[in-house]
Amino acid sequence: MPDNSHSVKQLSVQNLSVRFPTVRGTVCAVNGVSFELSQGASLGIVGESGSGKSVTARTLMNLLPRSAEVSGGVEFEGADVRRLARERVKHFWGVKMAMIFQDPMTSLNPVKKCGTQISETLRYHLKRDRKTARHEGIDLLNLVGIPEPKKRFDQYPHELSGGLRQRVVIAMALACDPSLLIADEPTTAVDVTVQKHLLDLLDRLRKERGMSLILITHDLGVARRRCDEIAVMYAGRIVERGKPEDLFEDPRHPYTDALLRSMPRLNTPIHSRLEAIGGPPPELINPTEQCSFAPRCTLAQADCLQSVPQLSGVIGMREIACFYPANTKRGRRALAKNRARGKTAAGLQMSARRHTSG
Amino acid sequence: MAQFALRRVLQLILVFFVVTFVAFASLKLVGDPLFNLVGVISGITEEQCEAVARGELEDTFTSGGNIGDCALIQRAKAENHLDKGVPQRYGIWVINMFRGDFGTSFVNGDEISDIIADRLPVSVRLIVLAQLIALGIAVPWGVAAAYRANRGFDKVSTVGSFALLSVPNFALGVILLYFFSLRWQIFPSRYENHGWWSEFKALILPAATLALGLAATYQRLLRTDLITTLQEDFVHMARAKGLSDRHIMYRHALRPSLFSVVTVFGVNTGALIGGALVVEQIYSIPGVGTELVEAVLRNDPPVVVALIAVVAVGFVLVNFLVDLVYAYLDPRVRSA
Amino acid sequence: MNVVLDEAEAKKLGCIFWLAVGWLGVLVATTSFAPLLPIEDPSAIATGPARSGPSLDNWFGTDALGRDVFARTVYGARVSLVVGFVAIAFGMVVGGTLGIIAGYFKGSIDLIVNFAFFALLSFPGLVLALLITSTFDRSLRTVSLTLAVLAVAPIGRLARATTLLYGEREFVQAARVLGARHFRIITRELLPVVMIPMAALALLGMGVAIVAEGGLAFLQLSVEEISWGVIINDGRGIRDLQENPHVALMPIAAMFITILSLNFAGDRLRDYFDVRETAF
Amino acid sequence: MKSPVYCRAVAPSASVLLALCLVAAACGGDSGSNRVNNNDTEVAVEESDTNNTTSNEAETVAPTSSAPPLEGAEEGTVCIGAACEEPSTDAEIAPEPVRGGTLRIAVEAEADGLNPATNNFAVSAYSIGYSIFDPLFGIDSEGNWFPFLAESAIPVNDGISWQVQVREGITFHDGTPLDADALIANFEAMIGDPIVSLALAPNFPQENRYEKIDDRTVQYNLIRANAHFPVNFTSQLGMIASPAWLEAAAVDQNLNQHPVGTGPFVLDNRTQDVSTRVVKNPNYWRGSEDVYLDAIEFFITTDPALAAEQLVAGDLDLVVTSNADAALIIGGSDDATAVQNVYSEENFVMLNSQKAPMDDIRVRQAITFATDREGYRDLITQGTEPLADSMYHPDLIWNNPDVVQEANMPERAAPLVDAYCAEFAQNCSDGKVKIELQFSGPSTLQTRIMDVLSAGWEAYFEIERQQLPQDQHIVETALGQFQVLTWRQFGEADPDNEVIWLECATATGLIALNWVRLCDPERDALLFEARATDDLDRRVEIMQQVQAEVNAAYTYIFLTHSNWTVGFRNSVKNVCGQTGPVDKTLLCNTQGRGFYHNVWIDEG
Repeated sequence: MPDNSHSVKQLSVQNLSVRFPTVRGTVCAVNGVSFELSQGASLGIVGESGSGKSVTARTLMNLLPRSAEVSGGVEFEGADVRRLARERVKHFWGVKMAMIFQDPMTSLNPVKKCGTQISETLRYHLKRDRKTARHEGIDLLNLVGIPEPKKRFDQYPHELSGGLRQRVVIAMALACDPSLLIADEPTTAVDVTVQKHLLDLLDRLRKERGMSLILITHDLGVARRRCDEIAVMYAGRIVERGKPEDLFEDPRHPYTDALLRSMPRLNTPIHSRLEAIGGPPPELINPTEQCSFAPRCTLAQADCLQSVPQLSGVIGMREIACFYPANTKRGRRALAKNRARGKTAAGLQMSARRHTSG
Repeated sequence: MAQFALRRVLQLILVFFVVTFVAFASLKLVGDPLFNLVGVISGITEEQCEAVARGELEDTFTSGGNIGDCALIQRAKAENHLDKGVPQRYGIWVINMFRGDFGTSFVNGDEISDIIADRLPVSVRLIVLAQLIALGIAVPWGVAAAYRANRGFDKVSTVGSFALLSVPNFALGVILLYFFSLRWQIFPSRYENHGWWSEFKALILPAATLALGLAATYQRLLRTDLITTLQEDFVHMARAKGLSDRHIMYRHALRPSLFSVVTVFGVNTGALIGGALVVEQIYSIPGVGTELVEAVLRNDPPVVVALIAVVAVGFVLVNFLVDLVYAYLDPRVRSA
Repeated sequence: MNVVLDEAEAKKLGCIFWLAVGWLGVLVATTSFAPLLPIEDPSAIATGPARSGPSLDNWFGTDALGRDVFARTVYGARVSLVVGFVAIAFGMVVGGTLGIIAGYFKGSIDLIVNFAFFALLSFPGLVLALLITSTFDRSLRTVSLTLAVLAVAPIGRLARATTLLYGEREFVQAARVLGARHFRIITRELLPVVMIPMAALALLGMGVAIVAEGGLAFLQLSVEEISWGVIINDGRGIRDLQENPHVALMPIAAMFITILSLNFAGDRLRDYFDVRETAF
Repeated sequence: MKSPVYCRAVAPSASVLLALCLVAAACGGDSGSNRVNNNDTEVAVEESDTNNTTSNEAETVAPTSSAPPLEGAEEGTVCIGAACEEPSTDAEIAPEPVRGGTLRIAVEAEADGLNPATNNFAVSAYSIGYSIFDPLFGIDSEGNWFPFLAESAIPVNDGISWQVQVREGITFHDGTPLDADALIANFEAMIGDPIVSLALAPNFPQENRYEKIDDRTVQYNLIRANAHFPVNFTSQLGMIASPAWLEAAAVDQNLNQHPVGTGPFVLDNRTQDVSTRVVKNPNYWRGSEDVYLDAIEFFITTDPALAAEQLVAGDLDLVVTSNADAALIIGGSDDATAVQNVYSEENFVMLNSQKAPMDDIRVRQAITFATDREGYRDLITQGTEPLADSMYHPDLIWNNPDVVQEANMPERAAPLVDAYCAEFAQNCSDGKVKIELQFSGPSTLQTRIMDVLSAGWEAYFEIERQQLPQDQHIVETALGQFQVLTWRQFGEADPDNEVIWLECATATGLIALNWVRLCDPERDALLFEARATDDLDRRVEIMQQVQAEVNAAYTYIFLTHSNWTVGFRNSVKNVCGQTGPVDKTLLCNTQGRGFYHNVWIDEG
């Protein structure tokens, strides 16, 4: 059994940047992302689509298209992951590190039996013979809580429900007993009821197997209970990082704040409007040197448009990248200033109806 | 599935009747098959026959003479039902057909069933070989092109496939024959069948002639579908599982990308049964296509109709097989 | 494996497209004004020594009867292009109409039309052409119409499939709900969208028709006029290939470049309008 | 290149006589020709003018009157290639034959059947036919007939009747004995066939055509005296088939594909349009040791040039062709030898004297004058064939050198056309005579021929081309439904065999073998006089007169003498050393009708 303590550093990402050259310009998908993950810990990466969370995950999994330009360092259990990728090392991804995807409907090959897709990994990486692989595959299906695993093993994905399919995907990812599992929006495509079951399953498996988990989601709520730590990403940067409780109780980055406001909560009045985040989505192509959230930020000031705020510690484990953090004095002042002006420094109209974050 | 099969069988029967009837009706227009039955005297008209009967005209040949040539014409017409209308003849033909009697050639009295038994296997072997070569080229080619879509190799191969698509197969056939058989004498220049090896050697060039164009077609289709498939999540999933690119291309992406290829494969195979005739002609291959052309040009209606029927049935059958292949390729089709 | 496809690139017609269109344009212009150009009479024999190679007098050399291959190739293009164009135009009008009607009204009309297409396809194409040309005559009209008949089914099937696809789309449904008449829906709503893939296919189909004409010429059943197929057939005898290969190769090259242009143009057009390659 | 089909369709239907013409015409230079009589004279003959040169030993054999008609034969038969030095006409001197092996021969068209009594034999059928059937009479290397299956042939009643006796003890492949009844059965089958009889019937009366004299002797009764009757039975008409098989084949047409004769080879297998294989007959009546080859395989290769290339490439052993391309390919190869023969039929344009505007001799003259023969020779035959001035090659004794084809003098055509058009404006347009040029197709070669001929005529004639399928072309020709077309015939070694195309009897009626339908009773009288006489000088005199009259009628525009080429790989030996019974060497390269039993293959 792997060491269950959280103190052993397993994954370290240093200043990771990913760029895609296109005809229209370079897309800066990830800009200097750094984080660490301890053995057996779980990290939630939260952000809207295009925030670079999936690209980060794919970088770890070596799933980027060839055209991607990657810089920075990724170290996993002492190994330089990017070098492994360059050297086309086999039996690393899928063995040490595994990943599951958002849509169980599409992440299973429709023309292959579920069982084959699981045992394939075993046979490919661990050189199991057909029979052993089958046994282990059925065990895995059993492990992820699929009823009648023997029958399911020989069924095609389209014969299974969405929830079951995602369990198959999880079984597939777990086949080689990876020490890190990256789950990219694992529950987005399934019912809310199924969602909980799946998250519970992941949680359970993580704990049982001492496996680390990176949970990528656009839904802060999903990350809240399941993660030891949450990193909020916006426009390819981590804008805020901290323990889930802290983040939820006391969001500091205006983006985190806005995200929370856009989330339905038990304690919000039933008929109150959920807030959408206004303004244009971030410009990823040839971004200018400014805080990328500034155009949408109700707190944005002139200096937000001058330079990029760096991630820095606030208290303890908490880090944010903002000149005018919300729920702080600076932030409140900035908001008041903008409100008085009727618009932010980036030109965003301050809507009258808008709740303040002051 | 049963309903599906039933519909296919119905379609088969309908196509059979429509195609053979059209062939029958249009053949009525083609020349005079009498020539093959009675020779030059077939040119004698009924009016002339009547005039001979009345003694107004000399008989066909003044010295020696073949008195009764007109009777001979009438008899030949009656024996071969040429004096009847198209629907009637068609009816007779169909009834005989279902009795297993395809009739005989007007020209040489050969049993048409023998002709089919002689010709069809050759054509089928040629087509199968051509398709195998085409797929053998197209699949790795398409995979390689899609693997690095829009990169150097893909761009070069796109030009290459278009070039292949644009070479008329008769030109290709003549060029290949000229160089590989006659100049360099690598392959025999004449069809021969002394055992499978000699036939195989004789069929390679014609098959290659057919295959190169097909390969380009398949490559284009496969490449497009593969590029689409490669953007599917399950491909990312497979990569995330750490499988090698090769494994993913062939074991995961290929099968779901074969639909267009299979469809065109079916259409082509059907069309090739009778459509390879130019290539068969160039390489003097005694296949269905050659025989069809010959039969049309020598006014041998029973042979033409029978062969067209064979081709049409073959076309429908192959397309039926293609449906089965769909079911193999995609389990979702099976349960649908 | 490219996850992110460069869509911007696919949305340009590209220089190859314009090159192809340029060649076709030059070809059409040259052949249209061929009689005005200072070239030999294509059927005049002994314009130079027989079977001589390319020279200043005879750019493409001469054939077995001493006819000027360049003049023949230019005049041959006229017939080949006309055959290709007529065949496809007819195929588009007839096949397109039938296909759209079938795809739009569905039901029994669709069943019948689709079956007719299927039956047409199951008839070996060249054999059908052979039957027709050996029955009637080998005039340009007959040959063009014969190939036109062959073009009906593939074009019709595409039109039908496209109509079926778009028939369910909102803009058509909306028109229906608004009470537009069938004719209006078909001509105003469906025709424009169906025309695009059909036009792309038509370009490719023209190439197919030109080759098919060559195939007929190979069986010596094509037009009596000079066409590329006729010239190639005339020059494809074994000895002609040895002694004067240019007779066959020059028109083959012209045909090749033309078909290549049609294919490229059609393909780029199809990409441009984002039409999937279809099975035809 | 020819496609396979066209020559083939012809074969079943036309009469033997028709066939020879039709193949000639329809397939032009690219297909073989077929002739009734084999006494061609292309091979060198020593004696040049002696009459009655019978070299037959058997005293019962009647002397032949088919005199060697050559004066300087060497020019006619040309051998090109490495194998030429080999003594080709004398098997005795030749090196020891290598036994065994299979000879691969290309034939240009498939025979629709191999029944000499019902199928019409073209070259390909002859090639296969002579391996399976022996003829009643053969033609020796000196051009004289000799008894083959027959023991003797004796004229009675001044040649109005002939008694033919067959050899003793010969049986067919199926065991049936060869006797008088077999001869009668064959004769009955042929005369009863509507097609084959066209070649036979004109020479026989309606009644009492034959009498059985004894078990081995049949007397044939003719319509008029013929001093050269046996030559008629050297061709298809002389091939004797098993009477039992003939009877069965009359009922089951398919049996025509499985011939039964007495020949040196027995049919092994046959795939229509692909190949026919015959194997050595172990019980051959002349002794199977005289048959060197184990088997012969005949392949249908419809494109003669391709066949020639295949020969050069080693995929074939022997090719018989009259195609210029093929001849040039074979001639240009070091691996093959060609034996060429230009004493064959003439290629000519034929004008129907019964159809307007060709019924007017001025138009016939005009088109003759306007014809570009040199263009035809240079562009179509590529110089492989010499220009022809009349129905006789200049080397033949029948030829009168003063009879010359008038062509390439277009200036003389203009006034004739003007005069005609002034009179018959309805047949003219723009001062040109409207004519219909009929040809058989589709055929590249035929189209080229039409292009070359039209180029010469265009100034005076408005030409409408009519391409017809070969069968229709023949029908219309036989029925006289044509104006102008190209054809190939004449060049018979014995001009007696040309009577059928010239006599009045065949010039009228629905079907006319005198295609141009020109009847001249005086000419008939001359022809029959020549037929009945043994006097060579008189015959030469008559035929030269006929020759001049034929040219003066302007119904034929002679173009070239066709050139028959037998090409074979250098490993193929003794092609011209085929022997018949009684120590006769058979005439070589008789327009493709080969005997191959004494050929051997020596790869060394």
